[in-house]
Amino acid sequence: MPAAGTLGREAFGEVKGVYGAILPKTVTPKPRAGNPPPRLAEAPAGIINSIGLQNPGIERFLEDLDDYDIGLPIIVSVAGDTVAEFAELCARLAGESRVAAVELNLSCPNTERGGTTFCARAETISEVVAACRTALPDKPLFAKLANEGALNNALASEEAGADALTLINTISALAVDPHTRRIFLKGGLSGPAIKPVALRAVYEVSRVVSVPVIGCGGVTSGTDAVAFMLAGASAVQVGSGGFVREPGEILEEFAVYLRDNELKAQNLTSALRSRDESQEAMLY
Amino acid sequence: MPAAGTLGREAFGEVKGVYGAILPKTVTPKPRAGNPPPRLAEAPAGIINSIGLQNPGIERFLEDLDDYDIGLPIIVSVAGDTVAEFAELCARLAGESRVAAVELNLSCPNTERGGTTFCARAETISEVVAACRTALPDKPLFAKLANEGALNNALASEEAGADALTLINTISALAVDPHTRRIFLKGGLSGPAIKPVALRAVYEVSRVVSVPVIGCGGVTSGTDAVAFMLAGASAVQVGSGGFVREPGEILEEFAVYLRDNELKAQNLTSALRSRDESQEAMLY
Amino acid sequence: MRLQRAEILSRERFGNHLLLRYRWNGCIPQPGQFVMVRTRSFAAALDPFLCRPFFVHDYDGESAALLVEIRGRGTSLLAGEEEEVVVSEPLGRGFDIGNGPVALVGGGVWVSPLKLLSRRLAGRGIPHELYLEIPSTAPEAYGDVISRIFPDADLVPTDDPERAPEKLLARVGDLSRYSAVCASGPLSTLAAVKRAACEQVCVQLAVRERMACANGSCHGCAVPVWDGGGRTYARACISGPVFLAEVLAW
Amino acid sequence: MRLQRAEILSRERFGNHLLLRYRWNGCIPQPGQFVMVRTRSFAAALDPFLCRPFFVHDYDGESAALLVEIRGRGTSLLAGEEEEVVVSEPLGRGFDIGNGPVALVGGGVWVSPLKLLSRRLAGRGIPHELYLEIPSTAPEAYGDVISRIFPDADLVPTDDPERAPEKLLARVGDLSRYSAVCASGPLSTLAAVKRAACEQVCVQLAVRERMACANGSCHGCAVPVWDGGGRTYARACISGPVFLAEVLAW
Ligand SMILES: Cc1cc2nc3c(=O)[nH]c(=O)nc-3n(C[C@H](O)[C@H](O)[C@H](O)COP(=O)(O)OP(=O)(O)OC[C@H]3O[C@@H](n4cnc5c(N)ncnc54)[C@H](O)[C@@H]3O)c2cc1C
Ligand SMILES: Cc1cc2nc3c(=O)[nH]c(=O)nc-3n(C[C@H](O)[C@H](O)[C@H](O)COP(=O)(O)OP(=O)(O)OC[C@H]3O[C@@H](n4cnc5c(N)ncnc54)[C@H](O)[C@@H]3O)c2cc1C
Ligand SMILES: Cc1cc2nc3c(=O)[nH]c(=O)nc-3n(C[C@H](O)[C@H](O)[C@H](O)COP(=O)(O)O)c2cc1C
Ligand SMILES: Cc1cc2nc3c(=O)[nH]c(=O)nc-3n(C[C@H](O)[C@H](O)[C@H](O)COP(=O)(O)O)c2cc1C
Ligand code: FES
Ligand code: FES
Repeated sequence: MPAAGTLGREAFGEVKGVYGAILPKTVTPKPRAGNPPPRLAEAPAGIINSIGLQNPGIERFLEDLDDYDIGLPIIVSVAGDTVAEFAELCARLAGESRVAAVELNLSCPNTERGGTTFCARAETISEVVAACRTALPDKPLFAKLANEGALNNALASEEAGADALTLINTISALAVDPHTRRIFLKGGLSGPAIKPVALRAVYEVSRVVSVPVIGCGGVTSGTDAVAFMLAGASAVQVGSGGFVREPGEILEEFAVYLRDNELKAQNLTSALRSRDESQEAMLY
Repeated sequence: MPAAGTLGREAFGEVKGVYGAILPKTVTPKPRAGNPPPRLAEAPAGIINSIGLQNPGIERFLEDLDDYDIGLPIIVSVAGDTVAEFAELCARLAGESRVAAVELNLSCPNTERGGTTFCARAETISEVVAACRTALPDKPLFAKLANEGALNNALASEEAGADALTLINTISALAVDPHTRRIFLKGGLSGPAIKPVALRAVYEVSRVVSVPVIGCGGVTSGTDAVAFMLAGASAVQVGSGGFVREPGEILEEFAVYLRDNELKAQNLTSALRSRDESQEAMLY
Repeated sequence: MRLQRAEILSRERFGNHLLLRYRWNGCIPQPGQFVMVRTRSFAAALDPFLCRPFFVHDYDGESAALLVEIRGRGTSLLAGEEEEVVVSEPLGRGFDIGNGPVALVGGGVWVSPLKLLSRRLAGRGIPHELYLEIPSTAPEAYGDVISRIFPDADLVPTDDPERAPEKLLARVGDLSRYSAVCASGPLSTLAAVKRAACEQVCVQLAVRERMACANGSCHGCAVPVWDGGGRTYARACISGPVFLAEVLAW
Repeated sequence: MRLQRAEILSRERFGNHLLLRYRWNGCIPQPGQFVMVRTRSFAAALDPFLCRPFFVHDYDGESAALLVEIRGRGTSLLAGEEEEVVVSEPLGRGFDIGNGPVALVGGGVWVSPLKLLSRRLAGRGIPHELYLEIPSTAPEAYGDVISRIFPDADLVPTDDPERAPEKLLARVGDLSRYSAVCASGPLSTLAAVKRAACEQVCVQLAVRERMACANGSCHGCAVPVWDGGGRTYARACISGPVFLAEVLAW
């Protein structure tokens, strides 16, 4: 499935038959115009973005919801400035039959706590997830976490009732332009650069929680997807990788891997072998 | 100057006349053999390493200290498993006239706290830095921090008496080998991949502390060094970049930048212009 | 992003500019459309990460050409030795060709799409005139390429960059002669054309903003526009890169 | 790491192997030494990040050759089209050449350094014999290259990889004929040579471990060795890649 904010309706043509779900850009209670440009900077093997959650707001989003229906389950990513806003968004979606699940984008700033993100404290994560759980009793609820504090936040989310955890969101980053001597962009880093960090988060978290983990961060090939599943993910999201490659190609590589290794996708998560089985690997 | 653990004595020939200080690999109280191979994995625009602090231990290190003397100040990086070990290392170095300063490698696991790193809690950082400050009253004391929790840990270090902050150490990461279906390496990510993250940490921290910040993470060119100084660093360390480029070339590029922009290195830290001065940048 | 391999047919280097021609059998590019380009297959190197956007400069039924100013790593790689590029279909909304007469106004490497535009206009017998700025600071090679590529253009030498747009517009003269002005140039030129012409004729401006996905997904290429009285952001990759001047909120 | 540009003089591709020759006027490589290589200047691409280590396969006073098995991205780039490589001086400790006679034992792409070694031995008139394993699973192209590169070698066909080292050693025969055995091959071969010969003759093994800095800085290329009774790690890049077999703790 796509990572939130990285697949627009205009590009659905590319992913028909490829993804298992549609995950539109994070929706907020009110429309947001987003940040002024520049919103993007290239980074080594990655991208820094600062879009500012540009979106039409929940009401308008729901009016247009049919546009997102290409025969796949629709998972809606939501973000609020406060715990109450999160809960209201969930309540609004609870009765919407076309919505298959809700993903909480918990990496956005919490205005009640002086603008640090919800992920900055496990207590806040508990609060949001619990409130959303109550507001959305009958649909799967995913908590999308930042890398920072992932382990504690994951445990808190699970305890508060999340049905799955999405790991990870972008990592806070900065681009400086030595030429103009200006801060070029404050934003979040995504892409292959963060893949090893995301794999670690998925690995550490999946060992201590019993809910499924959805891996996200730097997937650009089928073997990247395999790596996430071996590390413990039950599903994988493709974000920045979809900007430079066709998602269908990634899926095809994934399928080739499974075929060549005589494995099934659902067995991958538990197909990790222990390290010391092979001496050769150690000494190469 | 080099980043700790990335410049061996055997390579001093390459950096004579280039670096302003020598910073040997982290020293621990007892000798350490280090981790079994593999210790390295390549990552997108970076490296994952898990060396395991291989070092001869403080006593043997001090016996050989003259080998590190190439006419530059020697900054010794130390790490202990407990607060007391850190303090003892500092006490041992306090009387050593050949040692110009001490850098505390606070990103290593704290065995008293169940193996989480010292950086996991600002309280522990305070404790270690304060103990080391007492043990080392007359030499500059640098605290080297991880990216995770950098802001709080920086404030704690400053308050506890650190004279400078080094940001950042490697970021916890994982390499999975889809081919053998094994965890290939658990280690720390370094190199260009983490540069935007390190720049952000330097920027955020340097705005709230008054001690100098030493930037570290992904410097591979002179303009990278410039970017760190514009972001708020007073000095820059080169780690992985030195594996693939000659440090002298990086310095030369830095010098060319200063010449072309009619700037002095010491003015760079304050040479950042505010963003909204230029419309053109916004709209390009 | 859907990309395909395309054979590089020729590279001509003029000073800091590169004219790159590649074999193209895909969709026919419209003037003002752009393509996303990488130099090498993604499997080989994850850095530089993103594709680079370039206006389609020319197209002859079998090959497409790009006019590239070499700025950084991506463009340097394009100027290198590889025998293939990886390239998208022509993307975005180009110029809207009416019945003319049309004034084509441009400067810098941004004159690129005006070539395909003038070719298309000529093909349809639509009268048009080209006005291109040549700064005195531009290397000689640049002037030579431009006069070779645009043999019929009115080349306007300019000294002071601040006054260049004004001088260019003075040469264009009375705008009411035209039914449309199509401009692609430095931001100062675009802004000046907008100011001067917007209320008299239909003005179309080719803008550009950093892009990642080029298919409307990432919202990275935001351009401020007026939308029902309010100011909002449009995506240059799908709503542009050519916009009606009055829509742009700058 | 100090690197310099070097012109690629030729590339010969045999199946999955590449023989790459580049102009070299730097230090004279010793048999068993290696070089660190990148395909392109670092400014162009930060990924793949690290240089790749390769044994110096051959050297004729003006050019050096590498024998490369194409495995991943770095070696694929080497097999590409670029006209230059970026390469280090010859590094590390090679084979220690005594007075012979010497048995050279190898297999896989790891036979590479045995070429320069046999050339050097021949140049000094030191008697030596070459025993190289050719697995039945190896592509025909591999066998052809090896017999071309090592016309005087005794090529030992092997079926079962597990029993290959044994078969190879059987062909070498009585080890006491030699004053030294120099081996470079699969780990199983190295281990078997060590076991069989270590107590009779001086055994030198070329090992390899992942490398980053290749100058002793990073401690990444750790190889377990015996040191004063204890087991510790030596750095393959400066204490090796050729080690005395008895020093290796495996
Ligand atoms: C729709 C569109 C059409 C374009 N058409 C052309 C064209 O026909 N010919 C041409 O030469 N260029 C064109 N550009 C600009 C071109 O995409 C950039 O110059 C190129 O991406 C720079 O890549 P680089 O790796 O060489 O430079 P980088 O290393 O990415 O950057 C080098 C310098 O270029 C600037 N820059 C980076 N990206 C862009 C960008 N997208 N647009 C403008 N400046 C940028 C940066 O500020 C920096 O100063 C177009 C851009 C867009 C969005
Ligand atoms: C001292 C030394 C000398 C060497 N000499 C030669 C030589 O003469 N000819 C030759 O073909 N190769 C040689 N190698 C191995 C060579 O360095 C690797 O095959 C190469 O780095 C792989 O790069 P890649 O980007 O193509 O593959 P990667 O994408 O990095 O990896 C592809 C596969 O190769 C394996 N691999 C990665 N790095 C190494 C490595 N350093 N050594 C062995 N396997 C590795 C990985 O496990 C993986 O399965 C030598 C290695 C060392 C340390
Ligand atoms: C342009 C862009 C926009 C994004 N927008 C959102 C968003 O609206 N909500 C969200 O939860 N994550 C958003 N993300 C983060 C991604 O969903 C994903 O977590 C992150 O990019 C890491 O994955 P990747 O490396 O595959 O891109 C965005 C990422 C990018 C690059
Ligand atoms: C091989 C290797 C060994 C390292 N050893 C140490 C160490 O002993 N002590 C320490 O504080 N940091 C160590 N580091 C971290 C570096 O000092 C530095 O903080 C980090 O690599 C980021 O900088 P870079 O991207 O320039 O490499 C090591 C890094 C590498 C790559
Ligand atoms: S480039 Fe992604 S929306 Fe335009
Ligand atoms: S490769 Fe760095 S110590 Fe050997």
